[in-house]
Amino acid sequence: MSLELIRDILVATVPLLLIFPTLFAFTTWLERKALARIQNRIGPNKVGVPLTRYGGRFSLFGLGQPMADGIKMLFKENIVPRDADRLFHLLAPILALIPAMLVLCFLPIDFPWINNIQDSVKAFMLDGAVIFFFAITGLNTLAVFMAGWASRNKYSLLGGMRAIAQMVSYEIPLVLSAVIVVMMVGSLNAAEIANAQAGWNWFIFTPWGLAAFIIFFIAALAETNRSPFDLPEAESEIIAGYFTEYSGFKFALFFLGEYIAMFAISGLAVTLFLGGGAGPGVAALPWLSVIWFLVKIFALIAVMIWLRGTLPRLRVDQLMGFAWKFLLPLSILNIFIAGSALHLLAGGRLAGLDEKQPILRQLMEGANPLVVAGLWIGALLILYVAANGLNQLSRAKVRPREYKYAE
Amino acid sequence: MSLLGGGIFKGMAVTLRNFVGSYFYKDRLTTNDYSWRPSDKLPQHAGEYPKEEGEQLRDTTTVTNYSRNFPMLLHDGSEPMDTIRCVACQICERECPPQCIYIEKSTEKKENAGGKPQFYPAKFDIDVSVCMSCQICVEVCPFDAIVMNSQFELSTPDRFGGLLLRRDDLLKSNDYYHNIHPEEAAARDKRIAEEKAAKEAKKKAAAEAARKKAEEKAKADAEASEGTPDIQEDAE
Amino acid sequence: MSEQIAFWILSAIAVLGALVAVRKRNLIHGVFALMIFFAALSGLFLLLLAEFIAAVQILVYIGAVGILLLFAIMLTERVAGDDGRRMTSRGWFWGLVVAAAVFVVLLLPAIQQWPTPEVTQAPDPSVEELGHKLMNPYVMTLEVLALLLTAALIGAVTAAQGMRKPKEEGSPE
Amino acid sequence: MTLHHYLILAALLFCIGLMGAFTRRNAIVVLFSVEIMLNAANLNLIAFWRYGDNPALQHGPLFTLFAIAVAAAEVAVGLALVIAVYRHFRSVDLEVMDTLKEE
Repeated sequence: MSLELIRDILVATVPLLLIFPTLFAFTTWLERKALARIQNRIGPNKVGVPLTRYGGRFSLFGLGQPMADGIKMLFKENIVPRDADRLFHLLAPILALIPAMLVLCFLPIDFPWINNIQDSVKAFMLDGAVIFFFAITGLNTLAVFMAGWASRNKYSLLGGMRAIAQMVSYEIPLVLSAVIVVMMVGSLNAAEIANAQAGWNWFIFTPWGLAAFIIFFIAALAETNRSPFDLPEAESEIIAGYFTEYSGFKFALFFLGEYIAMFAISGLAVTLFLGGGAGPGVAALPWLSVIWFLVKIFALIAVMIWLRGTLPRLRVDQLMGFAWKFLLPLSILNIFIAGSALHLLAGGRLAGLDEKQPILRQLMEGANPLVVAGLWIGALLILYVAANGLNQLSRAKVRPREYKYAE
Repeated sequence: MSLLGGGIFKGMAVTLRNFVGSYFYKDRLTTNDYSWRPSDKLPQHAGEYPKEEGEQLRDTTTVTNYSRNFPMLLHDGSEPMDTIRCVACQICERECPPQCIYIEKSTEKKENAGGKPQFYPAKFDIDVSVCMSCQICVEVCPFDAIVMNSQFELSTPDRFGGLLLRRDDLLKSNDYYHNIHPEEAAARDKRIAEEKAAKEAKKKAAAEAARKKAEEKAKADAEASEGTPDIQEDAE
Repeated sequence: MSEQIAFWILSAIAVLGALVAVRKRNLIHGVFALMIFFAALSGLFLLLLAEFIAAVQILVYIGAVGILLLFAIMLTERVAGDDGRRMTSRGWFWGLVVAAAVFVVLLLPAIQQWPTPEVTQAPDPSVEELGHKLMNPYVMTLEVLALLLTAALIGAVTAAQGMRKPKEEGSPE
Repeated sequence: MTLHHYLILAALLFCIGLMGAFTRRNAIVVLFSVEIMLNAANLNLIAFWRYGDNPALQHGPLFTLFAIAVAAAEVAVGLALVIAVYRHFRSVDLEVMDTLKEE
C-alpha cells in the first residue's frame, strides 16, 4: 500500500466527513426555524456568541443553537436500561451512522481537490455505484431494528418493527423509480448518469422522469423516516420509537445519522433526476458545480421540512397500503411507459443508435417537438388516470362515521 | 372529482402563507421571547406578564398565557404559622390524582386562626413538577385552606429539589390571594363569612333551644321534685 | 500487499462470523453475526473484482434475507435462546465427525499442486458487460428465475398464512 | 493471493455451515447454516471465474447471480415453512417435529 494511495483516500473522504456534519448542524437550525415560522413562532434565537456574557445580545438569529445542542448532547448522562443488551445498545447508533456516511461517497460531487486523485479511490466512478448506494442504504434498517430490540422496551421494539416494515416496503418503489434513469443512461455509474444530463437534459424534464422523481421523493421521505412517514418514531403513539431509550451522545449519533441519510438520499435524487452538479455558469467556473449540487440538495431538504410542517402522520395500514397498492404499481407502469416511449421515439432507429452514448440525449436531440409534447400529455394522462384508479381501489373501505351526540 | 393529491398542495399553500406572513405581520407572531420581558411590541391579546421581577399581576381570569397555576396554602394573619387554615386532615393528599402532595401531621395541637386548638401540618410538600393543576385539592378542602396560586418564572437550575415546594414556600396570606384573584377571593371570603354566620346562628339557635329545654326541664323538675331537694342538688 | 492484508482480515471475519452464527444461543445475536459473515463475503467478492455480485450480496443477503430471518425469529421462539434446554441435536457428535470429514475431502483437491502461480490478469469488471449477457444470451434464464421468485413468493405467503380449517359443525368453541 | 486461498476458505466456511446444520436443533439456525454453505459455494464460483481462463465471459458472476436469486427464494419458502410448523407444534425444535401424521 503506497503512501499516495493513503493520501488519496484521505483527500477523498475526510472533506466529506467534515462538510456534511457541519451542514447537518446548520440544517437542524434551519428546520427548527422554518417549522417555527410555519407555526407562527420565532424558533431558536437566544444562543449567540459563546463564552461571552452578552452572547445572547449578538445571537445572529440563534445560529449558535446547533453548537449548544451538540455540547449539551455530549455532556448528557448516558442511560442504558438495566435489562438492555448492552453491546447492541452501544452498536446500534454507530451502525445507524456508518451506512449513511458511507453512501455519501457515491454522490458525484466534483470537489476541486478530487480531480487530482486517482480514479480507483473515487467511489462514484464505481461501475455499480447506484446499486451500491441502495444496498448500503438498506443497512439502516438493521440499525433501527438493533436499537429497538436492544432497548428492551416495548415501544422501542414496536418502533423497530414498524421501521423495518416501512423501509423494506418503500425500498421497492425507490429502486424501481431509479431504474428508469438507469434504463435511459444505460449505466449504473453515478458520474456517467450525472454527465448524461448535461445541458439541461435533466431527467425531471421528461414525463416519465417527472413521475419517477415524484415517486422517488415520496419513497425517500419514507426511507428516511421523515414526516408524514415518521411512524417509527411517532412520538404521540410510541414515545420516540426505536430511540426511546437513548440519551446523550448515542441519541446525537442517531440524529446525525438520520440527517446524513437525508442528505445522501437527496443527493441521489439530485444525481438521478436533477442533473447532478449541472447549472448555469458551471462551464466557466468548474467549482460552481459543487455549489449547485449542494443548493439542489438543500432545495429538496427545504421541501422535506415544508412537508413536515404541513402533513399529519399516516396510519400504519395506510402507510403499507400506499407503498404496495399505489406506489409500486405506478412505478412499474412508469417503467413500462418509459420503455414504450423510448421505442416510439426511436422508431426503427434503436438499432442505429450509438450504444456507448446515453440513449436519452440522442433521442432528445433528434426528436420532433410535436411528438415530444404528445408524449408528455399522453404519459402524464395515463399515469394520472392510473393513479386515480389506484387511489379509488386502495382506499380503505371505512364505514362513514356516525355522530351520536353531535346534533 | 377533485385533483388527486390536491389537498397536499392546499395544505402546503397554507403553511407557506404562515411562513411568509410571520415575517411581515406582527399579529401573526403571537408568541413572545419568553425569557425576556415583553416589550410594548407585544400584541394585546397575548396575555399579561409582570413588567418587573416579583411584581404581582391583578388578574381576574384564573389563567393568563404565561402563568402557571399550582396550589398554595392560605393563612389569615401576619404570622403564617399562627393563622394557618390547614389542619392537616390529609383529604387533599388522598384525593390528589398524580399524588404530588405529601403531608405529615403535627403531634400536638396548636391554636389556629379561629383560636381553637387544632393539628397543623408539620410538613406539607407539593411536587409541582408532578402537579397537573387540576384543582381537585381546592375543591375537596373543607377549610378553604388550599387555593390555586398563579406564578410566573418557575424555572430552576436545581434538578431535584427546585420544583419541590415546601410548606413555607406554599404559605401565602389571604391578602395576596385577594391581590391575584380578587373576584374569586371575595366570593370565597363571602361564602366563608356566610357559612360562619349560618353556623353561629345555628349555634345560637341550638344554644337557645338547649337553654329553653333546660329551663323547661328545670321547671318541670322543680315542679316534680319540690319535696326532694337532695336529688336536684345531686343532679347539678 | 494491501490485497493480502484485506484477504486475511476479511476471511478471519467471515470464519468468525460463521462460527458465532452457528454456535450462539441467542438467535438475534446469531443473525447479526451471520450478517457480519455476509458483509465479509461481500468484501471478498470485491477483492475478486466482482463488484456487482458484492452489491447484490449486500442487497439480497443483508437487506432481505437477514431481515426475513429477524422477522421469523420474532414470530416464533423466545429470542433469548432455548433457556436451559439442550442446544445441540441428538447426533451432534456424528455431525461434527461428518463435517470434519467433508472438510478433509474438500481440502485434498484444493491443496494439490499447492503453490499455484498468482494470476495478475484482471478480468474486465464491467457491469455493463454483465447486463448485456443477462439480456442477451441468458434472458430465458432470467425469465425463469423471475417466475421462480414469483412462485416462491406466492408459496411462502400461502404456507405462512396457514390453512384455515373449516369450522366443524357443533364443535365447542 | 492464489486460487487455493479462496478454495480453502470456501471449504472451511462450507464445513462450518455443515456443522451448524448437523448439530443444532433450532430450525432457524439450520436455515442459517444452509445459507452459509450456499455462500461458501458462491465464493468458490467467483474465485474460479477470477482465476479461470476466460474471465471476460462473465460466467462466474452470472452463475452466482442465479444462485443468489434461488437462495433468496429458498429462504423465503423455508421461513414460511418454519412459521407454519411453529404454528402447528408451537416449537421450532427439529426433534419435536418427527412425526409424519397429524397428532
